[in-house]
Amino acid sequence: QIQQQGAMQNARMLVEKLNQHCFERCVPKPGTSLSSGEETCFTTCMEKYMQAWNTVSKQYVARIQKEQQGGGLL
Amino acid sequence: QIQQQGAMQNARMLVEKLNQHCFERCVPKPGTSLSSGEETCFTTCMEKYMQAWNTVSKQYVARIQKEQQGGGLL
Amino acid sequence: QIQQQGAMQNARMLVEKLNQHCFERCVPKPGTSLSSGEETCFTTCMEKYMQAWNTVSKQYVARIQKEQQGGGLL
Amino acid sequence: QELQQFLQNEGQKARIQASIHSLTDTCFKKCIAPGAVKKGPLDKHEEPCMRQCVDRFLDGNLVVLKELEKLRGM
Amino acid sequence: QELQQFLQNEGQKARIQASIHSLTDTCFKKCIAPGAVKKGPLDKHEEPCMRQCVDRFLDGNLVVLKELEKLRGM
Amino acid sequence: QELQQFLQNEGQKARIQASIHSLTDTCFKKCIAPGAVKKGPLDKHEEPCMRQCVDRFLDGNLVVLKELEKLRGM
Repeated sequence: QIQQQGAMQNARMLVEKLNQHCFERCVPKPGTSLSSGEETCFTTCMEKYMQAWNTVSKQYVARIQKEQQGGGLL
Repeated sequence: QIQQQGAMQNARMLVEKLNQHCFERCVPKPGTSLSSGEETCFTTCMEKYMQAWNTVSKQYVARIQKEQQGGGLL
Repeated sequence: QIQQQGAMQNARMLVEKLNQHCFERCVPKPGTSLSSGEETCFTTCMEKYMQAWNTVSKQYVARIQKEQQGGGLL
Repeated sequence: QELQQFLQNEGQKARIQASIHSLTDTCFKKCIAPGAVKKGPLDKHEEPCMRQCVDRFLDGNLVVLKELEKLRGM
Repeated sequence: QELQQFLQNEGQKARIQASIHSLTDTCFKKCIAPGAVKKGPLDKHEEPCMRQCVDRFLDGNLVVLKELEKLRGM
Repeated sequence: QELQQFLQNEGQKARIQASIHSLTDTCFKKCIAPGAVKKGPLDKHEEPCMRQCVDRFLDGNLVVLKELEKLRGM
Protein backbone atom coordinates (compact mmCIF):
# COMPACT_ATOMS: atom_id res chain seq x y z
CA GLN A 1 0.00 0.00 0.00
CA ILE A 2 2.93 2.28 0.69
CA GLN A 3 4.17 1.49 -2.83
CA GLN A 4 0.81 2.49 -4.30
CA GLN A 5 0.91 5.72 -2.36
CA GLY A 6 4.38 6.36 -3.74
CA ALA A 7 3.21 5.89 -7.33
CA MET A 8 0.19 8.11 -6.78
CA GLN A 9 2.28 10.81 -5.20
CA ASN A 10 4.66 10.63 -8.11
CA ALA A 11 1.84 11.10 -10.64
CA ARG A 12 0.32 13.88 -8.59
CA MET A 13 3.65 15.66 -8.41
CA LEU A 14 4.10 15.43 -12.18
CA VAL A 15 0.66 16.95 -12.81
CA GLU A 16 1.32 19.65 -10.24
CA LYS A 17 4.68 20.68 -11.71
CA LEU A 18 3.24 20.52 -15.21
CA ASN A 19 0.28 22.75 -14.31
CA GLN A 20 2.54 25.20 -12.57
CA HIS A 21 5.01 25.29 -15.41
CA CYS A 22 2.53 25.51 -18.27
CA PHE A 23 0.46 28.16 -16.51
CA GLU A 24 3.57 30.32 -16.11
CA ARG A 25 4.37 29.92 -19.80
CA CYS A 26 0.94 29.97 -21.40
CA VAL A 27 -0.91 32.58 -19.36
CA PRO A 28 1.32 35.63 -18.83
CA LYS A 29 -1.71 37.86 -18.13
CA PRO A 30 -4.80 36.03 -16.86
CA GLY A 31 -7.92 37.38 -18.60
CA THR A 32 -11.65 36.79 -18.16
CA SER A 33 -11.42 33.41 -19.85
CA LEU A 34 -8.84 31.06 -21.30
CA SER A 35 -8.31 32.10 -24.94
CA SER A 36 -8.13 29.33 -27.52
CA GLY A 37 -4.46 30.22 -28.02
CA GLU A 38 -3.83 29.71 -24.32
CA GLU A 39 -5.70 26.42 -24.40
CA THR A 40 -3.63 25.14 -27.34
CA CYS A 41 -0.50 26.27 -25.55
CA PHE A 42 -1.57 24.21 -22.52
CA THR A 43 -2.02 20.96 -24.44
CA THR A 44 1.23 21.45 -26.37
CA CYS A 45 3.10 22.37 -23.22
CA MET A 46 1.67 19.40 -21.37
CA GLU A 47 2.78 16.94 -24.06
CA LYS A 48 6.26 18.42 -24.16
CA TYR A 49 6.56 18.41 -20.40
CA MET A 50 5.53 14.78 -20.10
CA GLN A 51 8.00 13.77 -22.78
CA ALA A 52 10.69 15.78 -21.11
CA TRP A 53 9.93 14.04 -17.82
CA ASN A 54 10.10 10.67 -19.55
CA THR A 55 13.44 11.47 -21.15
CA VAL A 56 14.85 12.69 -17.84
CA SER A 57 13.60 9.60 -15.98
CA LYS A 58 15.17 7.20 -18.44
CA GLN A 59 18.47 9.05 -18.64
CA TYR A 60 18.67 9.47 -14.89
CA VAL A 61 17.93 5.85 -14.04
CA ALA A 62 20.28 4.55 -16.78
CA ARG A 63 23.08 6.73 -15.46
CA ILE A 64 22.58 5.66 -11.87
CA GLN A 65 22.62 2.00 -12.89
CA LYS A 66 25.78 2.52 -14.93
CA GLU A 67 27.49 4.22 -11.99
CA GLN A 68 26.51 1.50 -9.56
CA GLN A 69 27.81 -1.19 -11.90
CA GLY A 70 31.01 0.75 -12.48
CA GLY A 71 31.43 1.14 -8.72
CA GLY A 72 30.91 -2.60 -8.25
CA LEU A 73 33.52 -3.58 -10.83
CA LEU A 74 36.30 -1.22 -9.90
CA GLN B 1 -5.11 18.02 17.76
CA ILE B 2 -4.15 17.14 14.22
CA GLN B 3 -6.60 19.79 13.04
CA GLN B 4 -4.98 22.39 15.27
CA GLN B 5 -1.58 21.42 13.91
CA GLY B 6 -2.95 21.85 10.40
CA ALA B 7 -4.20 25.36 11.14
CA MET B 8 -0.93 26.32 12.78
CA GLN B 9 1.08 24.98 9.89
CA ASN B 10 -1.11 26.92 7.50
CA ALA B 11 -0.54 30.19 9.38
CA ARG B 12 3.17 29.47 9.64
CA MET B 13 3.38 28.81 5.92
CA LEU B 14 1.61 32.09 5.11
CA VAL B 15 4.03 34.08 7.28
CA GLU B 16 6.99 32.23 5.78
CA LYS B 17 5.97 32.88 2.15
CA LEU B 18 5.12 36.47 2.99
CA ASN B 19 8.48 37.09 4.63
CA GLN B 20 10.29 35.49 1.74
CA HIS B 21 8.33 37.41 -0.85
CA CYS B 22 8.44 40.82 0.80
CA PHE B 23 12.14 40.48 1.57
CA GLU B 24 12.84 39.77 -2.12
CA ARG B 25 10.83 42.84 -3.11
CA CYS B 26 11.66 45.33 -0.40
CA VAL B 27 15.35 44.67 0.24
CA PRO B 28 17.20 44.34 -3.08
CA LYS B 29 20.53 45.17 -1.41
CA PRO B 30 20.71 44.42 2.31
CA GLY B 31 22.48 47.31 4.13
CA THR B 32 23.65 47.82 7.69
CA SER B 33 20.11 48.43 8.91
CA LEU B 34 16.57 48.38 7.58
CA SER B 35 15.87 51.85 6.10
CA SER B 36 12.53 53.43 6.92
CA GLY B 37 11.61 53.05 3.25
CA GLU B 38 12.29 49.32 3.46
CA GLU B 39 10.27 49.09 6.66
CA THR B 40 7.27 50.83 5.07
CA CYS B 41 7.61 48.58 2.06
CA PHE B 42 7.44 45.56 4.38
CA THR B 43 4.20 46.59 6.06
CA THR B 44 2.58 47.54 2.76
CA CYS B 45 3.76 44.34 1.13
CA MET B 46 2.51 42.27 4.03
CA GLU B 47 -0.97 43.78 3.88
CA LYS B 48 -1.19 43.23 0.13
CA TYR B 49 0.07 39.70 0.42
CA MET B 50 -2.43 38.76 3.08
CA GLN B 51 -5.27 40.24 1.06
CA ALA B 52 -4.06 38.42 -2.02
CA TRP B 53 -4.00 35.18 -0.05
CA ASN B 54 -7.52 35.83 1.18
CA THR B 55 -8.78 36.51 -2.33
CA VAL B 56 -7.11 33.39 -3.68
CA SER B 57 -8.49 31.24 -0.86
CA LYS B 58 -12.06 32.41 -1.41
CA GLN B 59 -11.91 32.10 -5.17
CA TYR B 60 -10.25 28.70 -5.05
CA VAL B 61 -12.66 27.18 -2.55
CA ALA B 62 -15.71 28.66 -4.34
CA ARG B 63 -14.52 27.22 -7.62
CA ILE B 64 -13.88 23.76 -6.20
CA GLN B 65 -17.32 23.71 -4.62
CA LYS B 66 -18.91 24.78 -7.90
CA GLU B 67 -17.09 22.05 -9.79
CA GLN B 68 -18.03 19.37 -7.28
CA GLN B 69 -21.70 20.37 -7.50
CA GLY B 70 -21.50 20.43 -11.27
CA GLY B 71 -19.90 17.01 -11.24
CA GLY B 72 -22.68 15.72 -9.03
CA LEU B 73 -25.42 16.95 -11.33
CA LEU B 74 -24.06 15.80 -14.65
CA GLN C 1 18.57 8.01 16.05
CA ILE C 2 16.13 10.72 15.10
CA GLN C 3 18.90 13.26 15.78
CA GLN C 4 21.24 11.40 13.45
CA GLN C 5 18.58 11.39 10.77
CA GLY C 6 18.17 15.14 11.26
CA ALA C 7 21.89 15.74 10.78
CA MET C 8 21.98 13.54 7.69
CA GLN C 9 18.98 15.25 6.18
CA ASN C 10 20.61 18.59 6.84
CA ALA C 11 23.80 17.57 5.04
CA ARG C 12 21.82 16.04 2.18
CA MET C 13 19.80 19.23 1.80
CA LEU C 14 22.96 21.35 1.67
CA VAL C 15 24.45 19.17 -1.08
CA GLU C 16 21.16 19.22 -2.98
CA LYS C 17 20.78 23.00 -2.90
CA LEU C 18 24.44 23.43 -3.75
CA ASN C 19 24.21 21.11 -6.76
CA GLN C 20 21.06 22.81 -7.95
CA HIS C 21 22.51 26.26 -7.52
CA CYS C 22 25.94 25.63 -9.02
CA PHE C 23 24.46 23.76 -11.98
CA GLU C 24 22.24 26.75 -12.76
CA ARG C 25 25.25 29.06 -12.60
CA CYS C 26 27.99 26.99 -14.12
CA VAL C 27 26.20 25.16 -16.95
CA PRO C 28 23.95 27.56 -18.85
CA LYS C 29 23.92 25.30 -21.92
CA PRO C 30 24.58 21.63 -21.21
CA GLY C 31 26.94 20.20 -23.87
CA THR C 32 28.23 16.73 -24.65
CA SER C 33 30.62 16.81 -21.67
CA LEU C 34 31.51 19.06 -18.76
CA SER C 35 34.15 21.51 -20.01
CA SER C 36 37.13 22.13 -17.76
CA GLY C 37 35.81 25.69 -17.29
CA GLU C 38 32.50 24.31 -16.05
CA GLU C 39 34.29 21.92 -13.76
CA THR C 40 36.38 24.69 -12.21
CA CYS C 41 33.24 26.76 -11.84
CA PHE C 42 31.63 23.88 -9.93
CA THR C 43 34.42 23.55 -7.37
CA THR C 44 34.65 27.33 -6.89
CA CYS C 45 30.89 27.63 -6.59
CA MET C 46 30.73 24.76 -4.14
CA GLU C 47 33.34 26.31 -1.85
CA LYS C 48 31.59 29.68 -1.93
CA TYR C 49 28.21 28.13 -1.29
CA MET C 50 29.42 26.15 1.71
CA GLN C 51 31.05 29.23 3.18
CA ALA C 52 27.90 31.22 2.56
CA TRP C 53 25.88 28.55 4.34
CA ASN C 54 28.31 28.60 7.24
CA THR C 55 28.10 32.37 7.53
CA VAL C 56 24.31 32.31 7.39
CA SER C 57 24.09 29.55 10.01
CA LYS C 58 26.32 31.39 12.47
CA GLN C 59 24.62 34.74 11.97
CA TYR C 60 21.14 33.23 12.16
CA VAL C 61 21.76 31.24 15.34
CA ALA C 62 23.57 34.15 17.01
CA ARG C 63 20.67 36.46 16.23
CA ILE C 64 18.05 34.04 17.51
CA GLN C 65 19.99 33.57 20.74
CA LYS C 66 20.32 37.34 21.17
CA GLU C 67 16.60 37.82 20.65
CA GLN C 68 15.67 35.08 23.08
CA GLN C 69 17.96 36.56 25.74
CA GLY C 70 16.60 40.02 25.06
CA GLY C 71 13.07 38.69 25.33
CA GLY C 72 13.95 37.02 28.60
CA LEU C 73 15.44 40.15 30.12
CA LEU C 74 12.84 42.70 29.06
CA GLN D 1 -11.69 3.11 9.32
CA GLU D 2 -13.03 6.40 10.57
CA LEU D 3 -9.49 7.31 11.51
CA GLN D 4 -8.31 6.54 7.98
CA GLN D 5 -11.11 8.70 6.53
CA PHE D 6 -10.16 11.46 8.93
CA LEU D 7 -6.49 11.26 7.97
CA GLN D 8 -7.36 11.26 4.27
CA ASN D 9 -9.48 14.38 4.73
CA GLU D 10 -6.69 16.07 6.64
CA GLY D 11 -4.29 15.09 3.88
CA GLN D 12 -6.56 16.59 1.24
CA LYS D 13 -7.00 19.74 3.29
CA ALA D 14 -3.22 20.07 3.59
CA ARG D 15 -2.87 19.70 -0.19
CA ILE D 16 -5.50 22.37 -0.85
CA GLN D 17 -3.78 24.72 1.58
CA ALA D 18 -0.44 24.08 -0.11
CA SER D 19 -2.02 24.81 -3.53
CA ILE D 20 -3.45 28.06 -2.22
CA HIS D 21 -0.06 29.15 -0.90
CA SER D 22 1.68 28.31 -4.13
CA LEU D 23 -1.04 29.97 -6.21
CA THR D 24 -0.94 33.13 -4.10
CA ASP D 25 2.76 33.28 -4.82
CA THR D 26 2.33 32.77 -8.57
CA CYS D 27 -0.55 35.23 -8.94
CA PHE D 28 1.01 37.87 -6.70
CA LYS D 29 3.97 37.93 -9.09
CA LYS D 30 1.68 38.23 -12.11
CA CYS D 31 -0.76 40.79 -10.68
CA ILE D 32 1.12 43.05 -8.28
CA ALA D 33 3.52 45.21 -10.29
CA PRO D 34 7.18 44.52 -9.50
CA GLY D 35 9.20 46.94 -7.42
CA ALA D 36 7.74 48.85 -4.49
CA VAL D 37 4.23 47.74 -3.53
CA LYS D 38 1.53 50.44 -3.60
CA LYS D 39 -0.04 51.29 -0.25
CA GLY D 40 -3.66 50.35 0.43
CA PRO D 41 -5.90 47.38 -0.32
CA LEU D 42 -5.86 45.49 -3.62
CA ASP D 43 -6.85 48.12 -6.23
CA LYS D 44 -9.27 47.83 -9.14
CA HIS D 45 -6.66 46.15 -11.34
CA GLU D 46 -5.06 43.93 -8.75
CA GLU D 47 -8.20 42.42 -7.26
CA PRO D 48 -9.82 41.11 -10.49
CA CYS D 49 -6.38 40.04 -11.71
CA MET D 50 -5.90 37.86 -8.64
CA ARG D 51 -9.35 36.30 -9.03
CA GLN D 52 -8.92 35.69 -12.75
CA CYS D 53 -5.49 34.26 -12.12
CA VAL D 54 -7.02 31.61 -9.84
CA ASP D 55 -9.76 30.83 -12.36
CA ARG D 56 -7.45 30.58 -15.37
CA PHE D 57 -5.06 28.41 -13.38
CA LEU D 58 -7.89 26.01 -12.59
CA ASP D 59 -9.10 26.19 -16.21
CA GLY D 60 -5.61 25.13 -17.20
CA ASN D 61 -5.75 22.23 -14.76
CA LEU D 62 -8.98 21.08 -16.37
CA VAL D 63 -7.45 21.19 -19.86
CA VAL D 64 -4.59 19.05 -18.60
CA LEU D 65 -6.89 16.57 -16.84
CA LYS D 66 -9.04 16.20 -19.96
CA GLU D 67 -5.99 15.54 -22.11
CA LEU D 68 -4.70 12.99 -19.61
CA GLU D 69 -8.01 11.15 -19.77
CA LYS D 70 -7.88 11.16 -23.56
CA LEU D 71 -4.38 9.65 -23.40
CA ARG D 72 -5.59 7.02 -20.97
CA GLY D 73 -8.49 6.11 -23.26
CA MET D 74 -6.11 5.42 -26.13
CA GLN E 1 5.55 13.84 27.69
CA GLU E 2 9.31 13.89 27.43
CA LEU E 3 8.99 12.21 24.08
CA GLN E 4 6.57 14.93 22.93
CA GLN E 5 8.99 17.63 24.10
CA PHE E 6 11.79 15.84 22.28
CA LEU E 7 9.78 15.61 19.05
CA GLN E 8 8.79 19.28 19.29
CA ASN E 9 12.43 20.28 19.72
CA GLU E 10 13.44 18.13 16.75
CA GLY E 11 10.63 19.74 14.72
CA GLN E 12 11.83 23.20 15.62
CA LYS E 13 15.40 22.28 14.80
CA ALA E 14 14.29 20.99 11.40
CA ARG E 15 12.44 24.26 10.73
CA ILE E 16 15.47 26.34 11.68
CA GLN E 17 17.66 24.22 9.39
CA ALA E 18 15.17 24.64 6.55
CA SER E 19 15.14 28.42 7.11
CA ILE E 20 18.92 28.49 6.98
CA HIS E 21 18.96 26.58 3.70
CA SER E 22 16.36 28.83 2.12
CA LEU E 23 18.07 31.98 3.42
CA THR E 24 21.46 30.83 2.11
CA ASP E 25 19.84 30.47 -1.29
CA THR E 26 18.19 33.89 -1.17
CA CYS E 27 21.26 35.72 0.10
CA PHE E 28 23.69 33.92 -2.21
CA LYS E 29 21.66 35.27 -5.13
CA LYS E 30 21.72 38.78 -3.71
CA CYS E 31 25.36 38.84 -2.60
CA ILE E 32 27.39 36.71 -5.00
CA ALA E 33 27.50 38.42 -8.39
CA PRO E 34 25.76 36.43 -11.13
CA GLY E 35 27.76 34.58 -13.75
CA ALA E 36 31.01 32.82 -12.98
CA VAL E 37 31.82 32.67 -9.27
CA LYS E 38 35.15 34.20 -8.22
CA LYS E 39 37.75 31.84 -6.79
CA GLY E 40 38.65 32.01 -3.12
CA PRO E 41 36.78 32.57 0.15
CA LEU E 42 33.96 35.09 0.54
CA ASP E 43 35.59 38.45 -0.22
CA LYS E 44 35.26 41.77 1.62
CA HIS E 45 31.98 42.58 -0.16
CA GLU E 46 30.43 39.13 -0.11
CA GLU E 47 30.99 38.30 3.53
CA PRO E 48 29.36 41.38 5.12
CA CYS E 49 26.62 41.23 2.48
CA MET E 50 25.74 37.69 3.53
CA ARG E 51 25.67 38.65 7.21
CA GLN E 52 23.63 41.77 6.62
CA CYS E 53 21.27 39.80 4.42
CA VAL E 54 20.51 37.46 7.33
CA ASP E 55 20.04 40.37 9.72
CA ARG E 56 17.78 42.40 7.42
CA PHE E 57 15.73 39.29 6.67
CA LEU E 58 15.16 38.77 10.37
CA ASP E 59 14.46 42.50 10.84
CA GLY E 60 11.78 42.10 8.18
CA ASN E 61 10.33 39.13 10.04
CA LEU E 62 10.08 41.27 13.16
CA VAL E 63 8.26 44.05 11.30
CA VAL E 64 5.77 41.49 10.02
CA LEU E 65 5.28 39.89 13.45
CA LYS E 66 4.68 43.30 15.07
CA GLU E 67 2.09 44.20 12.42
CA LEU E 68 0.37 40.85 12.90
CA GLU E 69 0.11 41.48 16.62
CA LYS E 70 -1.36 44.93 15.98
CA LEU E 71 -3.96 43.36 13.68
CA ARG E 72 -4.77 40.76 16.33
CA GLY E 73 -5.25 43.45 18.95
CA MET E 74 -7.87 45.24 16.81
CA GLN F 1 14.48 -5.41 10.04
CA GLU F 2 12.92 -6.26 6.71
CA LEU F 3 10.39 -3.51 7.34
CA GLN F 4 13.22 -1.04 7.97
CA GLN F 5 14.94 -2.10 4.76
CA PHE F 6 11.64 -1.71 2.92
CA LEU F 7 11.06 1.78 4.34
CA GLN F 8 14.62 2.80 3.47
CA ASN F 9 14.16 1.63 -0.10
CA GLU F 10 10.87 3.50 -0.35
CA GLY F 11 12.56 6.57 1.07
CA GLN F 12 15.34 6.33 -1.53
CA LYS F 13 12.80 5.81 -4.31
CA ALA F 14 10.92 8.93 -3.17
CA ARG F 15 14.16 10.93 -3.21
CA ILE F 16 15.01 9.75 -6.71
CA GLN F 17 11.52 10.65 -7.91
CA ALA F 18 11.82 14.08 -6.33
CA SER F 19 15.19 14.59 -8.04
CA ILE F 20 13.68 13.63 -11.39
CA HIS F 21 10.85 16.13 -10.96
CA SER F 22 13.20 18.91 -9.99
CA LEU F 23 15.62 18.08 -12.79
CA THR F 24 12.82 17.98 -15.37
CA ASP F 25 11.90 21.48 -14.26
CA THR F 26 15.47 22.76 -14.44
CA CYS F 27 16.23 21.18 -17.82
CA PHE F 28 12.90 22.13 -19.38
CA LYS F 29 13.76 25.76 -18.66
CA LYS F 30 17.22 25.36 -20.20
CA CYS F 31 16.20 23.30 -23.23
CA ILE F 32 12.69 24.33 -24.31
CA ALA F 33 12.83 27.87 -25.70
CA PRO F 34 10.88 30.37 -23.58
CA GLY F 35 7.54 31.73 -24.77
CA ALA F 36 5.04 29.60 -26.64
CA VAL F 37 5.92 25.91 -26.79
CA LYS F 38 6.29 24.38 -30.28
CA LYS F 39 3.80 21.68 -31.19
CA GLY F 40 4.93 18.09 -31.57
CA PRO F 41 7.35 15.78 -29.77
CA LEU F 42 10.75 16.90 -28.48
CA ASP F 43 12.62 18.03 -31.60
CA LYS F 44 16.20 17.32 -32.66
CA HIS F 45 17.55 20.11 -30.45
CA GLU F 46 15.32 19.62 -27.45
CA GLU F 47 15.76 15.89 -27.04
CA PRO F 48 19.58 15.71 -26.88
CA CYS F 49 19.57 18.90 -24.79
CA MET F 50 17.35 17.24 -22.18
CA ARG F 51 19.56 14.14 -22.09
CA GLN F 52 22.78 16.11 -21.87
CA CYS F 53 21.25 18.31 -19.20
CA VAL F 54 20.68 15.23 -17.02
CA ASP F 55 24.18 13.94 -17.66
CA ARG F 56 25.92 17.24 -17.02
CA PHE F 57 23.88 17.71 -13.84
CA LEU F 58 25.05 14.32 -12.57
CA ASP F 59 28.62 15.09 -13.69
CA GLY F 60 28.37 18.21 -11.55
CA ASN F 61 27.17 16.15 -8.60
CA LEU F 62 30.21 13.91 -8.96
CA VAL F 63 32.57 16.89 -8.98
CA VAL F 64 30.95 18.11 -5.77
CA LEU F 65 31.10 14.68 -4.11
CA LYS F 66 34.77 14.27 -4.98
CA GLU F 67 35.59 17.69 -3.55
CA LEU F 68 33.67 16.86 -0.38
CA GLU F 69 35.67 13.69 0.06
CA LYS F 70 38.89 15.62 -0.43
CA LEU F 71 37.79 18.05 2.28
CA ARG F 72 36.95 15.16 4.57
CA GLY F 73 40.35 13.60 4.05
CA MET F 74 42.11 16.77 5.16
